[in-house]
Amino acid sequence: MLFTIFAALTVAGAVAAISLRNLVHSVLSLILAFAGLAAVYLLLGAQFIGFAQILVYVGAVAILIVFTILLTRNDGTFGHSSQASWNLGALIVIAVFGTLAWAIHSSTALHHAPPPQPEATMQQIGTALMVRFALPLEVIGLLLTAALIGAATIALHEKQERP
Amino acid sequence: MTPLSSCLLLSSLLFSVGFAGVLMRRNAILILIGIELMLNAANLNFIAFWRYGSAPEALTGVMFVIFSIGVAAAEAAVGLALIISIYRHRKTTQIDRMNSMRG
Amino acid sequence: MTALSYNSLHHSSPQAADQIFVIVQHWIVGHAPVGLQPLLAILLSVVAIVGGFGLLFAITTILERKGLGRIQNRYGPNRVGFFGSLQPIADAIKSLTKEDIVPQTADKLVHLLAPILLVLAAFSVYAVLPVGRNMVLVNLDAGVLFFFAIGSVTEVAVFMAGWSSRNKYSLLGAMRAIAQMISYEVPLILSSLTVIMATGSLSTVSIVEKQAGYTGILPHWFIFTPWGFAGFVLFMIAATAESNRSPFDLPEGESEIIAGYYIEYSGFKFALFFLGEYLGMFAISGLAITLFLGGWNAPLPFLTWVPSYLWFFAKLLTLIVAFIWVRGTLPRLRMDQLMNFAWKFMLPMALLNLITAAVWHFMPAGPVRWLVSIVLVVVPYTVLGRNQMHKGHLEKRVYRFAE
Amino acid sequence: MSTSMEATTPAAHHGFADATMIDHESELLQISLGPHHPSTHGVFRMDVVLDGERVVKLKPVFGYLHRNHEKIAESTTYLASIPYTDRLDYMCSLSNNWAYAMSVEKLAGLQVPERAEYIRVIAAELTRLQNHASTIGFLMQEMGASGTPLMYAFREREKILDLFEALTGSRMMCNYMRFGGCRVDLPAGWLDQARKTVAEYPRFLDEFESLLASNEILLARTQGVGVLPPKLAIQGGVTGPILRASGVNYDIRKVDRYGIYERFDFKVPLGEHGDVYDRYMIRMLEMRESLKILDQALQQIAPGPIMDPKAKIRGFRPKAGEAYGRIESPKGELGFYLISDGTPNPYRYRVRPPSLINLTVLEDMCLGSSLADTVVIFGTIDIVLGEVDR
Amino acid sequence: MLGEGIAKGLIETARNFLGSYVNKDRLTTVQYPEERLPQAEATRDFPFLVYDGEDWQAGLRCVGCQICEKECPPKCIFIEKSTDKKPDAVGKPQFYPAVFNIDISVCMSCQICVKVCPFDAIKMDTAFELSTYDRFGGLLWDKAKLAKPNQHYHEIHPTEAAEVDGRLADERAKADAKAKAAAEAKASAPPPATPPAAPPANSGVSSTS
Repeated sequence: MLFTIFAALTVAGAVAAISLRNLVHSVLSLILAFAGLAAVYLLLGAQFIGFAQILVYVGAVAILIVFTILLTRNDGTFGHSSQASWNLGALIVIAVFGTLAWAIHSSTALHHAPPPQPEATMQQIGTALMVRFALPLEVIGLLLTAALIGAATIALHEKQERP
Repeated sequence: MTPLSSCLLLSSLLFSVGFAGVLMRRNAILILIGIELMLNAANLNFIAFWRYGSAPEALTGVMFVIFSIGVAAAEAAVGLALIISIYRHRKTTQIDRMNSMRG
Repeated sequence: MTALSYNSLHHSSPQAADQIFVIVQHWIVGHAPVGLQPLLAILLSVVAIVGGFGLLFAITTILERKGLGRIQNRYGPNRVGFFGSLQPIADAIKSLTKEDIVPQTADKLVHLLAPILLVLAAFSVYAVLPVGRNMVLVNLDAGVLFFFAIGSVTEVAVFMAGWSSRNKYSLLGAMRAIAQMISYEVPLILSSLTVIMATGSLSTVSIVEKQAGYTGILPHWFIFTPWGFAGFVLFMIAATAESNRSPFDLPEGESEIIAGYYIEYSGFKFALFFLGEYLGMFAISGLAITLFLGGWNAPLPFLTWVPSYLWFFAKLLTLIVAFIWVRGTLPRLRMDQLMNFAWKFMLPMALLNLITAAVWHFMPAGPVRWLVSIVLVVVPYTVLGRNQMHKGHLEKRVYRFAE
Repeated sequence: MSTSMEATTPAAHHGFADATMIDHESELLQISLGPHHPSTHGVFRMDVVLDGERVVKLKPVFGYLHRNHEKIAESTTYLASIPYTDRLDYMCSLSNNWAYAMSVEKLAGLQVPERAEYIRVIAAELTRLQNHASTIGFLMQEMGASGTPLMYAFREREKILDLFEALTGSRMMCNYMRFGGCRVDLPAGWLDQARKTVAEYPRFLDEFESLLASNEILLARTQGVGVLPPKLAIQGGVTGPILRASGVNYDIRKVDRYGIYERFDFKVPLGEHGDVYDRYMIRMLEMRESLKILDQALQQIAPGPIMDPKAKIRGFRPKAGEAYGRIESPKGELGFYLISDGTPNPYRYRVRPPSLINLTVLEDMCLGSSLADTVVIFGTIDIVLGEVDR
Repeated sequence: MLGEGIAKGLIETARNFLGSYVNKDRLTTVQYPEERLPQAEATRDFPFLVYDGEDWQAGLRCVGCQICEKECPPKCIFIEKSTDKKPDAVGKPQFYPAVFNIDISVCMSCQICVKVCPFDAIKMDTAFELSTYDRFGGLLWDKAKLAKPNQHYHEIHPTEAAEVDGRLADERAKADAKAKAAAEAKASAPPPATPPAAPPANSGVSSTS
C-alpha cells in the first residue's frame, strides 16, 4: 500500500518535471520525484541508498540544475518542439514502454515467493566497499575529482574571457 | 503482481517518462533532467533485483547503485557546465540552434 | 522503523528518574489497543520532540535578546512578564496577528511551500538525535547520514523562498545562502567523519555509548583527544555557517541586502523561517554534542546520578550561549572571504584531521601518541592560518605621526 | 566598461517588474541603495550597477534633506543663523558654531578673550571625541557586529553629551558660541566633571582596541579595501581624517594654528595605505590626540571674562567686506564664507561642507569592490546628510 | 595565529556581559517612565512667560515690546499689544500683550528670545513631554498656557532665577529711590522753606519697600 503511494508520487513528479512550462517548477517537481524514489528505496530496505539518494540528488544535483537555470537566461522561445515531432516522440515512448511491460509480464523468473528481507547494514556495506569493491572505489574517486575539475574549468574558463 | 514486477513496472515507467523528456523537449536543461530520470530508473532496477533477487548478501546491487549515483552526479555536473559555456557563446539553450561546430 | 523497542527497557536500571519519560510513555502506550500501540508510541515521541524543542526555541529567543542586551550594557526585554519571561509568547502572538502579505508577482504555491518545507526538514532531523539514554525516536543504523541528507533539503527550501518572492534582494540572499551552505557542508561532513572512523558506526546511539566511561575524572569524550578537539572546532565553525549564524550571517546581511531570502515574508511565515533557523541551530549543536561532547554522558564520574537528558540539554544550552556570545562580538565575513575560508582552510584542515585520527587509532596508547597527534593538529593550523592571514598581509599596523 | 546601458536617470529604469532583473543586453543588475536603507546615515541614495557581486558603476544621489539654509541666512540677522549652524552637521554642533563665530569675528574684528578660547578648544575636542566614537560604532555596525561596538561607543558619547547639556542647555543643538566669545560661563563643577570624563575615556579606547583592532575578520574586511590614493584625495579636495589616512599631512589645527591650538602639543597621525583600516585606525589615534589636548586645556584654563565687551547682542552690523573662517571639524575642513554689506543681514553666506566634498571620491573608491564593501567604504567617509544637503 | 584576535574580542564582550551584573558603569540604561535621568540645571526646552505674585494676568512681566518676536530665528512668536496700560512691577504704567502666542511645533528652543528680552519676562522651561493629538491647535500656546509663576522659575533654574531676582530687586530699589527723589524734588520745589528735613526720611523709605 505504501509502495503504491510513493510510486504514484514519483511518476507524477517525473511527468510534471518534463511537461511543465516553467523551468524552475519542473526542477521542483523533479526534486519531488527524487524524494519519492528515495522513499521507495527505504521501503525496499536499502537505507544507505535512500539517504545517499536524498543527499546527492535532492541536495546537490537539483541545486546544480537550478543554478544553471538561473545563470542561463532562457530567452522565452522554449517549450514543446513542433507538433509533429511531439507525436512521433510520444509514439516511440509508448512503444518502448509496451515492450518493457510485456517483457516483465511474461518472464517466468519472477514467480517464486519473495525471499526474506536481506540485511544491508552499514557494517556490511563498509566492508564490501573496502574489500571486494576497493578498486571501483578508487576509480570513482578519481573520476569524481576529474569531473569536478573539468566542470569548474569549463564554466570558470569562460568567466575570465569576458571584457 | 509480485512486488518485484511492480518495482520493475515502476522503473520502466520512469524510464519511458525520462526518455519522452529527452525526445520531446528542446531545452538542453530538460534533456539533462530526462537523463537523470533514466539513470534513476536503472538504479531502481538494481535495488529491486538485489531485494528480491537470488543472493542479496553479496550486496552487488547496492554497490552498483552507489557507484552509479556517483557517476550520475559527475555526469550532471559536467553536463551543466557544458550548457553554461554553450549559453555564453550562443546566448541560447535551445538544442536546435546548437548545430554548428564552429567555436 | 520500530519506535522505542520495549524489550530494550529493563526495569532493573537504578535511576528511575533517568528513564522517567520512557516509563511514562510505556504506561500510556500500555493502555492503547494493541494494534495502535506502535503508532501511538511514535506519536508520543514526536509530540515530545516538537513540544520540547518548540519550548527551547522560545527560551532561546529570550535568552538571545537578553544576552545580547547584557553584552551591550543594556537590559534586554524585561517588560512582558517577570524579567521578560513571557516575551516569546508576546512574539508568537504578534507574528500570528501580523498580516501575511504575499507580493502580487510572487509565485503563490512555492512561496507558501518554502517555510513549510524548511520547518519540516528542521523537525525531521531530530529523529536521530539521542536526547537521553533510550530516548531516541528511531535508532537508525545510518543515523548521521540521515542527518546530513535531511539537512541538505533545507537548501532547496531556501532557494524556493528566495526565488518565489521575485525580489532582487531575496534572490541575491538565496544565492548567497545556498553557496554558503554547500561550501560548508563539505567540512561539516569531513569533520564528523573522524568520529565515525573512530567509533566504526554511523548510528548516533552507538557513538554516544562509545564515549561513556571515565579514566580518572576525565570522561572518554572525543573532544578530549587532539583530533577530536580540532574536529569539534571545525564542526562548530561549519555549523555556524550552516545555520547562517553570526560571522557567516551573510544571507541576511542587514546592512547590505536587507533581509536576504525571507524579505517578502511577513506574519506567521516569517516566524516559521525563524523557527526553522533556530531548530537548525539546535539540531546541529545536538549533533555536535552527540559526536564530540558525549551525548547524554555526565562530565564527571560522581555526577552520573543526574538524569541523562538533563546533561544533553545542559550541553545544548552552553552551545547556544556560545552561539549568542559569538553573535554579539564578531563582524560579518564577506562572500568571497567566506568561500575562500571554507575551501582553503576548513577543507584541508578537515582532511588532515582524518590523518591525525587514523594515526591516533593505530598508534599504541601513551604520551608519544598524544605528542604526534598534537603536532599533526597544530602544525597545519599555524601554516594554514598564516597563509590565510598573510595572503592579504593582514596584520596590525604601526602608524607614524607628523609633527 | 562600455555597457550598452547608457547612464540614464534611475527613474528611466523605473519600470522593472521581474525580480531577476538582469539587463537583457548584459549581465548587469541595477540596485538603488537607499534612500530608505538601514546603512546610509540618513536620507541618501546610491544607484549601484552590479556585475554579479562587483560594483561597476555608483552614482550618489542626495538632496533629500536640502533645507535652503544658505538662502534663509541671507534674510535673517547674523545672530539668528547660529542655531541653524547646529543643524548643519548635527553630530558636532559646537564645531559648526565655532567656525561660524570665527568667520563673523574676522568680519567684525572682534577679539575673543582667553577663557572663551579655552572653552572653545575644550568644546571642539569633546565634539571630536564623540563624533569619532559614533563613526566607528556605525562602521562596525555596517560590518555586521550586531550593535555591540555601537553601544559601547554610544555609552561614552552619552557622558560627553551630558557635559554639553550641563554647559549649553541642549545635548546636540548647543547654540553656544556667540561673536566674540561664548554665551554663558562654565557652570560650577563642570570642569571637574569634564576632567573625570576625559580621564575615563582611554579605558573605552583600550576596550575598543582589544575588541576589534586585531580581529581577523575585521582585518580581512578592511585592509586593502576602498583604497584612496593620496594624489586623488588632494585633487578631490578631500580633507579631514580620510586625507590623513591616505598619508597627506594636512590638519588645519596645525596649518592655520587658529584659536590657541599652538599652545598645546599634540601630533597628527598619518596612514600609508589609505584603505578602510587606515581610516578606522586614524580616527582611533586622533581620539587619543584629542585626549592629550583636552588634558592640557583643562589644566591651563583660568577664570576671566568670556565675552568681548565690544560685542553687541542686538543691532549687530559688521562693516562691509568678506571673510572666510575655517576650522578642523571632525569631518574635515569646515569653512564659512561671508560677504557683509553693512546691513544686519549677511549679503552672502556660504558653507564649505567637508561631507559633500569627501563624497565626491566615493565612486572611485568603490569601483571593483563588492556590494558589502561599498557599504563599509561609505561608512568610513563618515558623512552627515545635514551638512551634505544644507 | 588565526583566531587570536577573535578570542581577545570574545573575552572583551564576556567582561562586559559579566560586568553588567556587577558595576553600574557597565549597565547605563535607565527604565525611562519609572526611573528618569536627572536633567542638568541649564537644560532648556520651550519658553514660558514669568509672572510675579498670584494673579498671572496682572503679574505678567512682559510689556509686549516685541523684541523677541523680531529676533526669533524661526519666527514662532506672535504678539498683539494692548491699547491700555497697566502698572508693572516697578509701578511704571506699561503696555501688556493682549495676545502672546508661541507655536511650540516651530520653536527650536534656541534661547535667543531669553537673551534679548530686556524685562526678563520670558525664560526656558524644562518640560519636554508635550505630545498632543492636535498638531495645530494643541501646539499653538496662548498667553494663559505660557504664563508660569516665578516660583516655578526658581524650581527649574535656581541659580539663574536667584541672580535674575537679585537684579530685579536692585532695579526696583533704584527705581523707588529715583521716584522718591523725584517726588521729593517736586514736593520741595513749591515750598522752598522746608529743604533740610526731607533727605533723612527719604533714605528710610526706600530701604523698606
